[in-house]
Amino acid sequence: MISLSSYLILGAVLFGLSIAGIVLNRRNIITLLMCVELMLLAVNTNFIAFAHYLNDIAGEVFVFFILTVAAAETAIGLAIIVLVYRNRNTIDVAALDSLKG
Amino acid sequence: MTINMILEQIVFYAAAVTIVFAGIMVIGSRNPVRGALFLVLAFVASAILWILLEAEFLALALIFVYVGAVMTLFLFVVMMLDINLEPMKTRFVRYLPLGLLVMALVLVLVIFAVAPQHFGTAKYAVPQHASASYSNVKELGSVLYTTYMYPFELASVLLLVAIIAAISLALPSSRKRRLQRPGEQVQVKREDRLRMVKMQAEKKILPSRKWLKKR
Amino acid sequence: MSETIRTLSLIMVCAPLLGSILAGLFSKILGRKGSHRATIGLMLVSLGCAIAIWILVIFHGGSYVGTIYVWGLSGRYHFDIGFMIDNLTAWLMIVVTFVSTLVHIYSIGYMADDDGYTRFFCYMSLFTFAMLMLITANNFLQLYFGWEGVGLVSYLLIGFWYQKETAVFGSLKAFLVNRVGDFGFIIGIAAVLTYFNTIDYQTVFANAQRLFDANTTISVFPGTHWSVLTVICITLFIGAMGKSAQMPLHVWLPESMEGPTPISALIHAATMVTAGIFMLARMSPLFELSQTALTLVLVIGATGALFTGMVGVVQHDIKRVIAYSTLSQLGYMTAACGASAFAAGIFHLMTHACFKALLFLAAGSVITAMHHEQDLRKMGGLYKYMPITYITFLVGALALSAIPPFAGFYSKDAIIEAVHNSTIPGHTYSYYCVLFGSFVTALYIFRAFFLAFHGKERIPADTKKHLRESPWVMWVPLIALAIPSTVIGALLAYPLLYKANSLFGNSIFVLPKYDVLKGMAANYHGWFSYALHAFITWPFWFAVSGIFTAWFCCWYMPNIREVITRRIAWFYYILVKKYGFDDFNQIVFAHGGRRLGQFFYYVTDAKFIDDYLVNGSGRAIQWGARMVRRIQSGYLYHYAFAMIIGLLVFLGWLEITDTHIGLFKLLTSNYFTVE
Amino acid sequence: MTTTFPLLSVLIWLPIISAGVIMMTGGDENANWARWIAMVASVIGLLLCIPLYTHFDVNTPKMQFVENFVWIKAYGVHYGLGVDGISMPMVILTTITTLVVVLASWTTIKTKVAQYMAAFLVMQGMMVGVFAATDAILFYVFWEGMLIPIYLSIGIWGSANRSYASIKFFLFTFFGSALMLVALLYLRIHSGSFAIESFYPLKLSMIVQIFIFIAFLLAFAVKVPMWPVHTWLPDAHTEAPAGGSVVLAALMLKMGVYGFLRFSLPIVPNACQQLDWLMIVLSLIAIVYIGFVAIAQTDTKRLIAYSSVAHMGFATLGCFMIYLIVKATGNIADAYVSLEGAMVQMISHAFSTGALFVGVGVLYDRLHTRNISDFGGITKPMPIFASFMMLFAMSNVGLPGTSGFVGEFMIILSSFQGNFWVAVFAASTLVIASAYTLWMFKRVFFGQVVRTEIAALKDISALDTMAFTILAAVVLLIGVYPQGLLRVLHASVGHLLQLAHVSKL
Repeated sequence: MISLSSYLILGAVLFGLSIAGIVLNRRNIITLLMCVELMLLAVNTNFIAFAHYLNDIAGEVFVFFILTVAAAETAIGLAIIVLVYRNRNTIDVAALDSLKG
Repeated sequence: MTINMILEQIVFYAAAVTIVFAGIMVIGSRNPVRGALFLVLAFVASAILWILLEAEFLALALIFVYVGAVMTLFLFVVMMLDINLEPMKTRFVRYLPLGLLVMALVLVLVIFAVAPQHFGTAKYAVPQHASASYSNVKELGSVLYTTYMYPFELASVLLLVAIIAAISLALPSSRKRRLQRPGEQVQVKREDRLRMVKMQAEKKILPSRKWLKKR
Repeated sequence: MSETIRTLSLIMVCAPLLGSILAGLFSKILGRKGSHRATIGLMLVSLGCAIAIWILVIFHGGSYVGTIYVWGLSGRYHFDIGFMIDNLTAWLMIVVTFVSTLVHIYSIGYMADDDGYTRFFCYMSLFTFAMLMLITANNFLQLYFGWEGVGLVSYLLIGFWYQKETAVFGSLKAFLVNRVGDFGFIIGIAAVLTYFNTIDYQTVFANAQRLFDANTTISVFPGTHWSVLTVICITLFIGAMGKSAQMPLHVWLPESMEGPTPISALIHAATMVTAGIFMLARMSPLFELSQTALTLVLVIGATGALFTGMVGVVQHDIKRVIAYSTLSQLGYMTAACGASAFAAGIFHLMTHACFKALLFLAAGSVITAMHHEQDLRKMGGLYKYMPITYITFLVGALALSAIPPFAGFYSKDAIIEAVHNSTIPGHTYSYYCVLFGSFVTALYIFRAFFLAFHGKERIPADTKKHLRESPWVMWVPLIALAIPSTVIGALLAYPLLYKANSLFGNSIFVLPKYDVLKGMAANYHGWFSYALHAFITWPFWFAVSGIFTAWFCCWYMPNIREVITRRIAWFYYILVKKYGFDDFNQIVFAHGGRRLGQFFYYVTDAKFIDDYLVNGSGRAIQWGARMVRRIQSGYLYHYAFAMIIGLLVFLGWLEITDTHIGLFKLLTSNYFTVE
Repeated sequence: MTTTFPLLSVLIWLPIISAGVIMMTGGDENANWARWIAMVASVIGLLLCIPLYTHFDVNTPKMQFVENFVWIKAYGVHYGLGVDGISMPMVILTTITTLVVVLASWTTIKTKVAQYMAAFLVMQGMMVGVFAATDAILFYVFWEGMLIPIYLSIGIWGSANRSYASIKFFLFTFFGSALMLVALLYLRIHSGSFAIESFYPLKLSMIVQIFIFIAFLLAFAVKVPMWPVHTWLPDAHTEAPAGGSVVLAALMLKMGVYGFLRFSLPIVPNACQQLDWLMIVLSLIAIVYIGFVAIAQTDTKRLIAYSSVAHMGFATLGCFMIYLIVKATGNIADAYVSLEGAMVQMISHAFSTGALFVGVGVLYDRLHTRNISDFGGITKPMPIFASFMMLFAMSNVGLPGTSGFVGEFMIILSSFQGNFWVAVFAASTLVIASAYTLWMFKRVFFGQVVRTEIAALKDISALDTMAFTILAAVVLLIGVYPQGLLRVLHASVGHLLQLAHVSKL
């Protein structure tokens, strides 16, 4: 008997881990992107758990869209990283502060 | 409790532990390549869980799309860029307490919210297993192409845009590569661009009387 | 007949205005001669009309009350320009036009070598116009118009020599102090409009009794219930205090002596300063109904009569002596009005106009002869050089000191007697003030007389060479004023004051219970016996002793003055300091006002509102923007961290308000459903 | 009365079109062309005002010379023009002021003459538009539109600190009017039309009225300006060129009071009645406190600017005393004096203060200073100028016979009917105004000639004399015969008073 709560707690743990990852790996933009992927995974798990337990397919539809968006995001994100590296010869986040006010 | 249930529980916990372990490794690994590989592990374990939740289509999509495409992209990029990783890791230890604190806060808050008294089996009974004729793909598809028609179309357009954007961004330009330094560029002053040179316009050019006399 | 009077009045009022415009705007074309000819000619027209009106009104019982044109019409109120020609006005217009004409003529000589010659004539005619508007008014609006108009010209004329700092200062002071009075005056007019619903004299006077009977009150301070009539009268009297230089608003008059001397004669002795007295007499139907106001008028007048006179004793400037004398005499007139002897007040106004104008013009004659030297200590023994001035000044001084049978005697004695017989509260104090005042009057004027015309010659040598009698344009007016200063008292005392049906007709209203003049009429048996009778009255002997003291101290034993001043140094100091009014005003009002203004400007306005509130809000936005800008560090992980913090807050908020059900609903509702 | 000839439209657009023509004259080499075109345009404007006055029916409060066309159909916006007794004098005032400005800046403006003249002609058109608009949006367009030329005139032709002053001016006035727009839109939603008259019969609850009142108050109080949002005025006046100061004083400030009369009183009468104490207190602060502030000034223009604030305090006092008066006497007819006094005060202030600003401009043009302490003894070299200035100073002081007296007299008299102490504080201006005006006059015009530059001054030119003569004539005319003005106001003021006393709860 696996309760809904178990899935949600697993999602929460995964989410917390990815947040910690963002905080810890603040300099490495690639790891940052991977943490974001992890975060999305946690959210997706929650969605699917809810969809299953509430017997509502809408949750799965959401996950479907999230996957789509995440794929697009990753593609663009990585392309930007490549571009940044090409222009500035680094992907150190600390060096990318031109937008500061 | 049937054997199936026990089996399910074993699968769930095994997968859960795998995911958490993989997650820790993703954020902790110094090498992005290894991190990406652990992420793949986390995805695969998640896919197992999703199958447990009868979302077969999405589980498979996760494997195909993420493990097959996205993570490959990651690995390509990581390997393509020659990144000096050492300075990036120096601050890892310094931020560890903060990271743990934030993680703890999130965990406490979320687990408090999703605690078994709210979402336990008592509140949300475990649903019956679907019949053998149930097709997750069919169910999802029937909703996706009717109720969620417009969002679906939108998502496809989004993907198209993303493809074009990614290509156009990463396309190597034919121009000579120029480095941008926006910070310095906005701070440029008139004096940097234009130098006023004081010239004595006439004095030196016209021969002075004295000079003439010498002649 | 009233149509004739109306036409004549219009001509009389407008002729000086026309003269003023001619002299003011067309002086280039007319030149100096043309200007004074035009103004004097038009003044003569005005004087002729005034005499004609006077004859019609006094001897043929004519009168005119009516509107000339509607000035403004608003709601149910109408504000008009109109004339009210009755006996009081008739007498006053004679005085005004007569003195004014003479002063015009005199000025030809006095101002002969001044740059602002035509300007001077322009101002004087303008003044006459305003003064005539004032006395012919049939409503408060026009009264106020004339009231302020004369104030303006007074301001312009005191500051006539605008390059002289003291003159400019004096003019400003005069205007401001007068404005304090006008402040009260306009409140009074407002009260009249409020409670009578009109500002026409006739309606107001007709309804005054009704208002009195109804016992209408006004609550000026919460909890007080003051009679409306008292409030009206007191506020109007504040106006009179300003214009007629009553204590404590008298401070401007001595300063006004900075103007040319003809002006001092015309404006600051004969006419303008008596406008307040005229107003009191005109408003007698109101003042009679308020005993409180009458008491105030009486006490203020009597106080001024004595105390300002005493200051005159210590002045060294010949014009200032006469100026303080004017203050003192105005006090007498006011006291007369306070004692309900309005006729006596007006009578004294008329005699005073003659002898005080005479004194000023004589003093002006001395000053011109002395090359604009006004200090009595640099004169002495002038009688040899300027006999006509000497005689006329003496006549004026005698009239001022109320020596029978000169004009001043009849009017002043009537006032002292009226105050003596009055039953209004404060009359005892006032009586002693005016009685002792007659000693002071004689003392200061004869002190000036002896110092200037007798005694040792203290004249600087170079002045002495040119010292001679003034030209005829200056001494003819002196004589023309000396004659009435001598005779009009005897001529007019009976018909104006004591006759049962006096020449003032019913233009002055006195309640029977206050009618002191009626009681005195019984003791009047012709001018000669009245003059004889004076020898057994106090005022006469006070005056004589004043003259004697002046003779003793200033001519016979001049050194004794030193001794006396040293003996009573503290008192002398008080007098020299003019009881400290000037210093008080300077410190409290002038400096205080400026300080307050500076405080308001630099602290409240510039610092608080402009700097803290206005620029402060700008700075606050800047500061806020700078703060927000700092958050925009540009570092990705800062933004990520901010998102996480936001998430935590959001989560915490959800926890606290226990809406995880709400969160759940949010997630499951169909946002993207296609209908 | 309607005429077939669109007089008001011509009065609005003729100056604006002439401004376009002037701009075509180009640079300063054709400055005289610019001057003459501006002069002709403003004289034509003034001449057009003659039929406006003579054909005006004083017996009706209705809008006259009405023009009405659909402008933006979708939102119900009309191009609606018309004048009543309140706005007609303001239109004439505008045209006279423009002529004076053109004359006064004939020689003083030497650079960008065409642009300067064009700015003021545009301003004239906009101002007439403000006073003549019967449609709220049209009103708002003109109201905001005229900010642009005056902003430019301060920012371009101003003196040293002009950019601060112009920005401050713009922000202050803009801040207020944004809220007014919100109020107008609210009213539009409830009335279904942007016609101002359609707002009048609208029923509004008290709380809504108070909100609308405050929105209007912020817009109009800034313009008037009332304490404590008055601080833009001294800065703007000080920095503006002479013409700008004149327009600011003579016209801009009037728009605030006009707004109170056209919007606040008839649209939200209950809120006005509820909050009239606030307006009275603010007005009295303007009269007394600002008077004292004016005493402390060391700069001539700033002093006159503060005196403007004090005088406009009278106008607002007159507008909002009506409730107290009617409460005290129980008769609406008594309130006429107060409201008409406010109108007269506005118009008179335009001329006397405008003239004083022109005068200071004349001095500034010759001596390049505005400090009182730099002057002294001006009368000696410039007697004609000094005489004119004395007249206007006296009008500023409120001397009977000048226009300044009429408004003050009527307002003090009628405010006594409402409350004794209000009248006392209002009347204190007699002393305070004369203190600051004449003290300044003394320091500037009297005394010894302290500097050689002053001794070398020449008296004013014929053109300046002409400008001053126009102003002096009006000042004296209103002072001696205000009935000519009052009779125009009467019907409209009566109508307004009725509207202001109808409860709309």
